[in-house]
Amino acid sequence: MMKFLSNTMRRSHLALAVIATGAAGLALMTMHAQFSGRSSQLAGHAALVAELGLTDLALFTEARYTRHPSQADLFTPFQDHPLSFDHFPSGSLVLPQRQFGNKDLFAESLPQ
Amino acid sequence: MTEPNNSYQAGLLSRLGAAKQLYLIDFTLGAMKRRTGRNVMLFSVYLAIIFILGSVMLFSHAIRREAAILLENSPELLVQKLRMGRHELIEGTRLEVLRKIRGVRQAQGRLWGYFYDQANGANYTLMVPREQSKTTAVKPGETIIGEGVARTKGIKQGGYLFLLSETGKLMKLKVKQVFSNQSALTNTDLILLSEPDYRRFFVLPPDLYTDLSLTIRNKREIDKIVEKAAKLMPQARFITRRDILRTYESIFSWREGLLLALLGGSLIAFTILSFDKASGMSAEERREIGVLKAVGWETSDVIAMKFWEGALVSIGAFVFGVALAYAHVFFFSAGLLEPVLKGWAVIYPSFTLTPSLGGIQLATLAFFTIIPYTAATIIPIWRAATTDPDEVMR
Amino acid sequence: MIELKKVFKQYHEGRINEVRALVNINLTLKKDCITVFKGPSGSGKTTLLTLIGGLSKPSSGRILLDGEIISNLPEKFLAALRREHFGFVFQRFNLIRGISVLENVMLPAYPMAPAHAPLRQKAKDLLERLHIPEKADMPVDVLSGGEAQRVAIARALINDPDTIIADEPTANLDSRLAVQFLQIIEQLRKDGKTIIMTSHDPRIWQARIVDRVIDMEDGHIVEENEKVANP
Amino acid sequence: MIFHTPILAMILASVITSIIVLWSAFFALKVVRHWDITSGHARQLTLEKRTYLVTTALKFVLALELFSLILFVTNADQMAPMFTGAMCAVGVLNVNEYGMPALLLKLAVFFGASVWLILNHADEQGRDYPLAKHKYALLTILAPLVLITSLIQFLYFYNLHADVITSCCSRLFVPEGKGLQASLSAMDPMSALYMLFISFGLLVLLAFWLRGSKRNNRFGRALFGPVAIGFFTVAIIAITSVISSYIYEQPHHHCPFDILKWQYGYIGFALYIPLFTGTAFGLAAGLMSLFPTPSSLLEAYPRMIARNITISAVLMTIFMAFILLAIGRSHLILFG
Repeated sequence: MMKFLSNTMRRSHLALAVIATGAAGLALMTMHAQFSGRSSQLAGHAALVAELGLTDLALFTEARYTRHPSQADLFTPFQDHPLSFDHFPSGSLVLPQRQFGNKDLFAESLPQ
Repeated sequence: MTEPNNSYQAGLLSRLGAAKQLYLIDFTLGAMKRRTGRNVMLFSVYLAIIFILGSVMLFSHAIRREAAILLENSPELLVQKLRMGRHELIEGTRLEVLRKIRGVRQAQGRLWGYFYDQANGANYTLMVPREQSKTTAVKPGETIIGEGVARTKGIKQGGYLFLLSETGKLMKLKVKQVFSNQSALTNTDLILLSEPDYRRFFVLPPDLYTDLSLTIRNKREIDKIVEKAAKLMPQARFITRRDILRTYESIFSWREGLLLALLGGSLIAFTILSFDKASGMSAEERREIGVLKAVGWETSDVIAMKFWEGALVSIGAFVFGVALAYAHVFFFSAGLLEPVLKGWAVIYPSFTLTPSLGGIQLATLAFFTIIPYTAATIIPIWRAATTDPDEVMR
Repeated sequence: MIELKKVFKQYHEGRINEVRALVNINLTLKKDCITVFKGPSGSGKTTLLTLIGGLSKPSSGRILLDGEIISNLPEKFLAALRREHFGFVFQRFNLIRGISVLENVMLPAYPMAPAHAPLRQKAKDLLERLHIPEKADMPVDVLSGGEAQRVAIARALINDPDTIIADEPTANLDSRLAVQFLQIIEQLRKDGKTIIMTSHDPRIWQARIVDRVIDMEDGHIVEENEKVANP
Repeated sequence: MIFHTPILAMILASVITSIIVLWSAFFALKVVRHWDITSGHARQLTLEKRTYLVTTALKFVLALELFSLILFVTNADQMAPMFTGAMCAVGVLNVNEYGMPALLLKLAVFFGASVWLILNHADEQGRDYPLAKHKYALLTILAPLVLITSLIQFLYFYNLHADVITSCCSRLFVPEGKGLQASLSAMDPMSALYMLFISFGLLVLLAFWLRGSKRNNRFGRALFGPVAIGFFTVAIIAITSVISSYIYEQPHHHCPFDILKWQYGYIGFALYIPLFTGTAFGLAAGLMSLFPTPSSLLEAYPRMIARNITISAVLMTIFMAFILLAIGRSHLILFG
């Protein structure tokens, strides 16, 4: 099949056809993303969050400050050991909550 | 000697025209067939890098977007009591103080906390649904659980959930409903209890709450209300919905940046690889370019031809790399990234993200992969293209 | 008509390995005739060919093509000039692997991007004229010495140049193929092409169809014998 | 500093661009000093060979700068929710004082690079690189511009902090305000529209007059450059003050960046691409006519300038067509 293709069809047409289909695939994906972005599934989930008043994603359930990063106070990671920033693997991926609400208890200690 | 046969107007059109580029691509693909081994290796490395980078970026962007949409419905203002810098339960009497502030539509206490299950080492979030909730209302002795709880405890709707309370007594709850996978991202480890059950389980006096949540009439007045409340309760901590959203925005962009910085190393290695591949010119290739120039190709034609070699590999790897990354993140819910995210947690939500792919992400991914690659090959391509035509006669 | 005036060519100028390839060449090559440069290897005849064909520039002196100086043209115009006026046949043929025989013949026309189908047909006709049409779509590795040269000749003719430049064309050919080569050259001369060749093969510079033989040694033109107009 | 991937991508791109342009500038200095077309000397040959590298590098830089400009604006637009008070790209650009200068410098680099490439294309037609000295002198000006742009863009990203209160369209594009944006929208819609059509008429008139006139009046052609820039500024003012209101169908929404969004059918691109390229060709024509006609391009050179002027005029006409389309399609009635 390839022998036939490369003889009659110019190589450049073949290559550009492959790239065109690829680009069409990308465009299709973008449309697919655009379309499913408005699916009802998300709306149902959002209604649940509103009803229960949930505040955080349940991604890292190892410890309080990784399960509810927006609620946990700045000290929680230190409670085990003053210097232990935190020792759970996901802690390396979660930036400690810097804003800590509007009143910065330790404004001067926060890195500017 | 006549002017070169293409007059100025035609010269411009044909020289820039697509027809010429097609011929150059014909030649490039033919010439590339000879060095398939090297090209296939470069293509697969390129594809792998775009796949990994693409997966990280698509996952992070999708989850950030989903978090923003979902948490847009989180409580407008939360009040937490702090003692010695630690989170403390708050008295219900504070509610009257807060209700007096102008602009506060409603204030109510919230009861939620954690429960460590010795049996499987999982952490569950126990919560009491608010009065106004209808679909999630729970009568005493009943419970609604997240899919993660059902999965780790192996119970289904209608079954019974047993929790060992601190007092040593076992609490038995009938599972009224299990939340579906669609909402796993926020409630996979959730266990809803009625208020009496919750207070009995944690032995809580009736008037203590975990924190207080306020609904505000006019969004723009939140800062004003927080100021007033702070005067009334100097020691409390106030978390607005904006804080929650900004927390997640910075968490995910920080993490994405961290992962990209880590991947930066592999990017640099890849650029060096492409630089080496492009400049590794065998004698045969050099002679071949000499032949092209001898039979009438200009230096700019040779540069264009060599450019097409890089472009075809780049575009091909980019298109298929992104397609694979898209499928990986949105159809296989980023399975490869799970160990990184899961860490030591027992419960990890089995969720499917709403697909999201925008022009900015594609452009950013291209900037990280195609741009360094092309930049790295400019000098080698030029050096190849300026071989002297008479070398072919030596 | 090509003129060379006081042309010098050195390689690696000013360095210890400086080589003076050509010294004070003054030469005029008329149209519609077959000229052969003969001489031992290293006599500069190949370098002279690269200068005439616009493949390289002289260190000093001037080269004119139909009265116009071409020796200081930017490379872009030199390439355009090569496309239009010269067809090259190299000693080792220099066909390109990876693309088919037909594509090798079409190659010199790529920069001008003519319509694809007529170009393919033109290349097929050329292969037909040189009696190797059946190998059009094959890779070049399958060609024998003689066939490879004929493909190289077809490639040199694709842009209808008025001059064919051949460097040691018969070096890798046996006598039967050399005779065939001379027949092709004679036919090209009848078609009005100017032929310029280098060779140290007596079968070439003693051939009756050759109009002019120029003897070279150590970068100089030694002596020249102009044949009386051949029959 | 916000650790945001598109930002990292743009910084990487600006680093690559700066390195390439810096190197090309050093080469340009060498050319300006040693360029002598007549000598067959080895150094002249290497210089000639190097010109190909510089041209290829700058074509790459121009393409990269164009994408970086688009990514800069669309990313700013997407980051709006992160800043209190920012509704669109303008708000994000005003988070610190480097935002707007970064955008304007990036525009300048885009124009500089495209003018250089048009000049280079003209030079390639000549038999003896007639414009070599001029185009490499221009390069030595372009290089510092690119470096400053990269620096300002980095400073802008570096000082980008999440919780900064910024002011956006509704407060900025209000005529009474101060600063660049305010003056942009200070023009009342009616006179902005008149200004637009008048300057367009002037541009097309000049183009026709120059095409028609047999005499090679260099002054007239040189004038076309400033006229193109003038039209560009008037067009941006018109888009900000009146055309955007038509597109958004709200009299108070003046943001010139939101029109790039898909909600408005990407009409922003349909407007900006012809406008930008048209201005680039106009500028190139103006600059080219400043240089004396090179001997080797005696009749080709004036023809090239004329051609650039025509292309510029045609592109501006396409731009105006889309302007009329935007006004026609909109249900907003601003006057009468």
